[in-house]
Amino acid sequence: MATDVNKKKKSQAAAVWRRLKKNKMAILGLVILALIIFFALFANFFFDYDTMVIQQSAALRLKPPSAEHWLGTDEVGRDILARIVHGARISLPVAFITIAIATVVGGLLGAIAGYGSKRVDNVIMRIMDVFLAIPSILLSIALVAALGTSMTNMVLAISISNIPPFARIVRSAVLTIKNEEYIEAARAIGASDKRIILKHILPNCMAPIIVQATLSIAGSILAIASLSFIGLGISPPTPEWGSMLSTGRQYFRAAWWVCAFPGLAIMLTILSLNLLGDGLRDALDPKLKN
Amino acid sequence: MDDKKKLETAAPEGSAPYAQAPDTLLDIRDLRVEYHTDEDVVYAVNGLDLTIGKGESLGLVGETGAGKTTTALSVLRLIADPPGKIVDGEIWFEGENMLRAKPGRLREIRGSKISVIFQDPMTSLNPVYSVGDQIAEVIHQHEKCSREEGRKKAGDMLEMVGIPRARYDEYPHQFSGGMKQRVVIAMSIACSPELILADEPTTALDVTIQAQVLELMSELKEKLRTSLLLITHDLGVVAQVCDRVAIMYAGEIVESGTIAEVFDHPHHPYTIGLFGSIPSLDETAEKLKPIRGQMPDPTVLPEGCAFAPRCPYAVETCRAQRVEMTSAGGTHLVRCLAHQGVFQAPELMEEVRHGR
Amino acid sequence: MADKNDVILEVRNLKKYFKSPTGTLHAVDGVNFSIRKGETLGLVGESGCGKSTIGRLILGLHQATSGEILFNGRNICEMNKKQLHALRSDLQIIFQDPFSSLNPRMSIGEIIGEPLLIHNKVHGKAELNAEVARLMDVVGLSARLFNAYPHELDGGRRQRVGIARALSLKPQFIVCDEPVSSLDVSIQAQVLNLLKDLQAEFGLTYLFITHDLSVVKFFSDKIAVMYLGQLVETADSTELFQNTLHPYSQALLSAIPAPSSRQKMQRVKLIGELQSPIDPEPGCRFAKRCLYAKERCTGQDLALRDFGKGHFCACCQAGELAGNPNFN
Amino acid sequence: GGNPDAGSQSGTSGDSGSAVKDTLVVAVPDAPSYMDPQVQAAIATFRVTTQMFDRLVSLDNDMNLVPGLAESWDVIDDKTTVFHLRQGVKFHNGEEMTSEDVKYSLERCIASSGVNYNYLIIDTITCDDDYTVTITTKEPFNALLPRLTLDAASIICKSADSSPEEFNRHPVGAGPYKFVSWELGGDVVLEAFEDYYKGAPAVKRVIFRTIPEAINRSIGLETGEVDLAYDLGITDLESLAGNDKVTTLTTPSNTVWYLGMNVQKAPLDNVKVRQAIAYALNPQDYIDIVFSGEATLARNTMLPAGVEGYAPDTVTYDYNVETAKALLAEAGYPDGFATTLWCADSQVMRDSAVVIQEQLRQIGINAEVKTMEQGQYYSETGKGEQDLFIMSKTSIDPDSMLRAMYHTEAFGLSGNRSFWATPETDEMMDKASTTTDKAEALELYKQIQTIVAENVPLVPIAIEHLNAGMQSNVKGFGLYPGKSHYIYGTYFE
Amino acid sequence: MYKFILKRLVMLIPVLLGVSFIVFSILSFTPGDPVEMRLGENYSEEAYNAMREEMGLNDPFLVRYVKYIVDAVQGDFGTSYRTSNPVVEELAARLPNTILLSVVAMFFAILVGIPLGVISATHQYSAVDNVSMVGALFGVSMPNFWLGLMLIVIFASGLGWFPSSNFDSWKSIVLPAITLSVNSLAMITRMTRSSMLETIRQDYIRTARAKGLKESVITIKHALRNAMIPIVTTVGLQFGFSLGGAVLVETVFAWPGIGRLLVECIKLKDTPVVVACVLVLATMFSIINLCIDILYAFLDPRIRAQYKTAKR
Ligand SMILES: Nc1ncnc2c1ncn2[C@@H]1O[C@H](COP(=O)(O)OP(=O)(O)OP(=O)(O)O)[C@@H](O)[C@H]1O
Ligand SMILES: Nc1ncnc2c1ncn2[C@@H]1O[C@H](COP(=O)(O)OP(=O)(O)OP(=O)(O)O)[C@@H](O)[C@H]1O
Ligand SMILES: [Mg+2]
Ligand SMILES: [Mg+2]
Repeated sequence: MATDVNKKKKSQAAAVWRRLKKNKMAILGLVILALIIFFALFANFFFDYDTMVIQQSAALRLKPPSAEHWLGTDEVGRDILARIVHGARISLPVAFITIAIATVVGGLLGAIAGYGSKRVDNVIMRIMDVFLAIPSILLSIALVAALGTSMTNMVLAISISNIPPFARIVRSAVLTIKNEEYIEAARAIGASDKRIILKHILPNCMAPIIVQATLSIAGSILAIASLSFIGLGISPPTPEWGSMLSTGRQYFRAAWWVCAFPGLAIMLTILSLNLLGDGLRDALDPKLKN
Repeated sequence: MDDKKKLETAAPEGSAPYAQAPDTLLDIRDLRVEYHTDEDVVYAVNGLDLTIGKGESLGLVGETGAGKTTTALSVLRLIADPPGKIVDGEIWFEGENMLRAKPGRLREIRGSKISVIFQDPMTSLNPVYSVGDQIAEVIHQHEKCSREEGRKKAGDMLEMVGIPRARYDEYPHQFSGGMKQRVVIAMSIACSPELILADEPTTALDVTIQAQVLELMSELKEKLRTSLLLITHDLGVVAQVCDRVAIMYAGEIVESGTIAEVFDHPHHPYTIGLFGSIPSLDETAEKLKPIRGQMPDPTVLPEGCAFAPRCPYAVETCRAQRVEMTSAGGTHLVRCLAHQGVFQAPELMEEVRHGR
Repeated sequence: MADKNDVILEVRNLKKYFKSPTGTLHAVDGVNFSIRKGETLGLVGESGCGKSTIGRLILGLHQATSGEILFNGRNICEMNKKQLHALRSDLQIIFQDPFSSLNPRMSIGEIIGEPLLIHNKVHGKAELNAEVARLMDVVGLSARLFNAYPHELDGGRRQRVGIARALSLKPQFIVCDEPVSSLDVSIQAQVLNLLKDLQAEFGLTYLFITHDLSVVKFFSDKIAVMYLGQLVETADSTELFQNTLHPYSQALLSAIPAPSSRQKMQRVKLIGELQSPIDPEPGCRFAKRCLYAKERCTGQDLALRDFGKGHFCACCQAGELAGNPNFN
Repeated sequence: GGNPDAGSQSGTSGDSGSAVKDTLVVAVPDAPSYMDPQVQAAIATFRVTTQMFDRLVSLDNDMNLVPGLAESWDVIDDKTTVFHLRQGVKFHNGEEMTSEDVKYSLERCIASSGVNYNYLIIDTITCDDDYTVTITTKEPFNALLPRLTLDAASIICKSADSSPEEFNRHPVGAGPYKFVSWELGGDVVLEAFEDYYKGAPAVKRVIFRTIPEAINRSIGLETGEVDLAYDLGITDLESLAGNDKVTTLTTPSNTVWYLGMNVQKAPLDNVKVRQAIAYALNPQDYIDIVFSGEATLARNTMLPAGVEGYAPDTVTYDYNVETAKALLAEAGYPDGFATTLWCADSQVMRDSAVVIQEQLRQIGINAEVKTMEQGQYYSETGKGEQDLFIMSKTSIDPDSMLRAMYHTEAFGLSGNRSFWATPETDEMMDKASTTTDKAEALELYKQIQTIVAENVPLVPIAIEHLNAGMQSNVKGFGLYPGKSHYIYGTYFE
Repeated sequence: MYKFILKRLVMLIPVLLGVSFIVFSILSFTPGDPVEMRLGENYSEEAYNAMREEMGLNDPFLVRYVKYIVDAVQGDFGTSYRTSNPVVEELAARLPNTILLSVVAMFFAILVGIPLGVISATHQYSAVDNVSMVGALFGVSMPNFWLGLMLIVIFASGLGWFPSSNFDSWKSIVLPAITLSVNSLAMITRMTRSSMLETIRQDYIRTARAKGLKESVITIKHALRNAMIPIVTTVGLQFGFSLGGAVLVETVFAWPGIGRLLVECIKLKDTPVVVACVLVLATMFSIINLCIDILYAFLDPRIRAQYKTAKR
């Protein structure tokens, strides 16, 4: 608007942040996520790994929540809160790494498919179709079960199953942006293809990529938990939310807290990412907002 | 809710500041509409007065964002709420205040007594139903008739606007822009309304098609004797189709009168600027005489005359006080202090006298 | 015709076809025209008749199917990447939509300065900023908008940014693809005045694409009327308005509603609507909508015929129709 | 097999009125893969097939040897045994069982690679007449009878075995229940065999239903949708104890859990290291955590308490971190070392791994847990890739247990995954299994147990308990320590 | 249209070949040996070799793959390494259960999700809207295996209203279906809402209102029909997810479906069963997508027209 120029100058990112700030739910998500990350970062400060996370005690088995153990203890007498806090140190980095990989690889494939020739597009997208035809959780399960359970394999499996959706989204974003008039304008002033992709196309398809990434991190956390739940997770005694749930479930009736809290932790994390993702979607694309 | 009382006690003939024809069909008084967005309040319409007589066609002209569409939508209370809100005013139609009508009554009026033609024919038809059915729908809504009768009547309407009946079952995407707009027109006249609100009905169309559609509308107007509120920003269109014209700026009418009155001797500096901005086909000017500056930000409207910041003749007084409409002879009304003699603007007067 | 040395751009038998699922789309189908230095050629026609495609072809943004575009005597259609790149400094374009033609992620300063960077016209940031500031001043943008983003600007200012970007390389020739049709009348007048001033100041040549005949008359020295990928009439602008030869031009002119209380529209009726440019039949493309169409109008393609005074028309009945009571 | 004295019970209380249920729904944790007991040694299969097939001899729930399809037997010499078959025994298809069926069944068992490892000792099987069968072994062997009680030695109807696929789909035996239907992954339905030679079973229909989650089996019991459930969660047992509609049973099994150490790998090749590990383990804590206290201490022998030759505490390693550390230091590892601890992906194994990992950590041994799928686990550990590993072994006779764990011939897949053996112990084992002198055999077994306990190629930790829960109106059911419990004898009240 | 369907079905062939190839290679080139899995705890070398030969595992990878595909095309998907049963029988026993579960869950999700989304959109910012959106957020965020456990404890163990595992009555499907449907339900609700919000801002809705139509007619006839395309897309995607999600839910509820079988078989390297299973799932998923595309054509004449032109 004409008079806007009198106001403080704002970059695009600042404008997004300003819109995001208005969205109470998104901020709630951000706060929860920040807290989770904070506790994950400083987990060792709150709960010593050796003495609180993996130290067992037959005497402390399955104690209900109390002043000492806020969320109770598990089947080998470890503090559940400590394990949940330390569990975030697994779930979050793994999720972030998988999505980083998927974003880069999928984004690159998508960009090549979208900007490249029809044949390249066809080849890439048909391969993606094949992967998309297998439910992603099954693909992860198959890969992990086949490769063996380890952190690396889990990262690999979840990354692979996340690549096709990214490729698809980036491709369609590139395809739309490719036809924008400002791309033509850039070509008219003699910009090279490289410059067009880097300076004009990519910055403009960041919005769907960021949104997809945020929501995929949520999906990835769920996938990690799911894999652990069916016994394909990270090896013990590493605290991992899904495996806590999985081992806890046989004691579930006698000791509800062993399952309830890890599940809540997963849910809260996913919830915060979803809130943030929704908020980012609205903030990045004001059109979608009413 | 103190305006409630006002609305109830106000008589339809009320005390408008201007003479009002006895056969007034639509009378809008002091209409105020706001849009409340997350960040700001947009003052879209600010105390707008407007009348349309029976069988009369009025052109409402103004630039983007002047509040034209908002005005038209307010008549049928079609403003999206949220974010839109009609905060004040009265809209009298055949002795009824539309702003106080019950939802049921409103629905009876919509489409049968007052109908609308929207700006963009590409989007104002529902893409998933056949055009014929969409016309028949409005007929079934307001008239008791069988399926066959409805179908027949809708077919008649199509033919009336020059589309063969055979295309009844086709879908909007199979029609060109001009044809779609004709379908919308057919829909709007299907129940023989007394008033048609046409919101930029030809802006989205090509010149030759635009001419066809305008011609069709003029024809229908003659034939059906309906009143027409034609919204546009094209002064040419108004000149060709309308009896009277009202110039709108920043949510209010700044000048109104018959075509001859306004077009031959525009009074308001804004109107004069508008005429100066359009290249003429008749004379070859080296330069145009555009109005400087832009439309005001509708969230922070100027205190006094909204046009003052852009007006070459404006003086301090203009920025200080709200200006009322005053007569400039005949039915010609203008909202300008210079014309009320509050201050002297000899160059303006010269321009006015010179006319076009 | 005009002195050959004066001609900056000449288009010869230019064709551009697109493949579509339903057939071949003849977007531009054998177009010839030339523009002299410092002149403005107005190109008018209905939506989809191929105006923008011609503009893009001239800029080398599309590869022509056949034909030649001679710019200062060199054929653009046969240029390689490097030559095209160099050509950008002489040949620029202003787009119709000031909203979608500016990258929303770049600030005004970056947008205007980008061509300078790409073509290494400036050395150092200071020089770049100074040049951008100068350009902004030329088009009447206030300097404080340097760091603003396009979405913070209104249409008129955005279009000025587009103009500044086009001017930055100091081109000789600018294609204006409907630069004012999305603007309000008062803003439109401001931008038109600006373009005229710039032409006077820098001796620019314009190809001015529009569908608004009153604008084109005001702005152009010569006018070319286009219908379904072909030119149907070209003439000096006053000549065209006074002595319209082609029934389509006639219809176009008559369709303009005059903003006057005295002059009522006398529309020349056209039958039906614009046809599809996909696999058109040979013969006069306009015949199907033409009131005067005769048998001989169809069957064979028509070329522009010279009617003197630089007036060309592609109607086989051109000149004969003058007596027709409906005509003029 | 069958509970030898169950027949009379079912006879008296089986039909006390029409109101009494006669369908028993049994919840089992794993789906059977086969209906043929001679394909694979899988407990999920045996739990069903044991109801359909009888063996020549059986063990009752108290591990006593009782006659089965063989009424009696004569041990001719240390290699030859003659079995006298019961006459008039009918297969489910109405045919009478003869010595031909027995010969056929046992030969079929020996030919089946999945189950034959216990029977390769058998040399010949001959039919002397319709009701007499003679079995000779390649070497003198005194544990033949217990081997013949195993489910793999089930007697099947020869004429019904037209092809393995066909037999798997329509198994025919002479057991108390006959096959009705098998929904893959779902219910197995069995029906009472009225002509069963010990008398018709009281429960007329048995449905085995796979419910993998222990918690779901308990809930099924509570809601009354299953009548009998095997292998309940131990914590659930406690809560079920308070429910008077449900009764629970527990009994020690013949399954011993141990921590294996691959002695071919450093530093586990050092006996001091192994002993240090033995001292570092706290079996009671292990039992408390892994089995919620519901298990018996193994007391340094791999033989379960009920089995002949059981010699506990020949050498003791009482939990002592200090001793363990000292031994480690002696062995040259004062700061401990890093190693791997392998386990298969089952609840008990995973839990065990976690507990042992933690206990070892106390003496500075850092064991990384490697979990893998069961089949893979068995084969990989058979190849000797592992360092430490957790495993269990079930046995009903000393020979099969000790031979599998400590004999050179059992290296790798056959059971000796620690790869520890000495010619001396090998010889002792061979001698013990061939001697006919029971006292001598027992003495040899005791000596063997002492030697292996000193060398600790593996640390026996706990003897698992078996459990089951049932509706209170289900009577007559007992737990068989070999895990494949008999339904015959069970009745509704 | 038929041509379009045919074309899509033909396109399915390379996808299925790709899927089978991927799964086949995953199972072949990773550690683990189906023979070992089958032989269990104790076995001999000879037994191993004999079984390997019997299972045809001595051929090179490509030969095995081609053999499998050639047989599969003729309807023979081999026999399970695990149980020696024909794979077709293994699937036939479980597939209906999974389909039943997924269909019931999706049905529930659609029947509840769409109306809820519509109401939320038409009553934006109302209490109903807020409640259902918060609910939907939780629904999206909830791990379904965890929800399953919660439901078991509350409704099966606590209240005893529904059984907790596979039993015969209709009641037994209630908990698993709800568990499986929660994510989809939430997604559908959210998508319906946002799609409806988008549609009710369209000009033709204003046109419909200007005709004097009732709000309910406008909402259902004019808005919902146009909003259906993204909703239907979501439903299709969710169907795919629910087929995947069934793996976990089937584990929690002991539902004898294909998902549980698949997990078991992957672990046991039962390649014939796994490949067949995944092929079946991929085919189902693709066919659902095809149905969705056909549904698009029913919903939107513009898409119908595209299919028609594609035909030529
Ligand atoms: N839904 C809305 N939310 C917020 N602001 C709105 C909304 N609709 C209109 N406005 C604002 O109200 C003012 C008047 O809008 P309106 O559409 O009535 O103008 P108009 O004269 O019809 O313009 P145009 O010629 O572009 O159609 C504008 O400033 C516009 O930005
Ligand atoms: N890249 C393209 N691929 C396929 N068809 C195209 C392409 N660009 C243009 N066309 C087609 O070519 C024809 C001419 O298009 P063009 O944009 O030149 O028309 P125009 O006269 O500029 O119309 P408008 O006034 O709407 O801008 C149209 O039918 C258009 O659909
Ligand atoms: Mg408007
Ligand atoms: Mg164009």
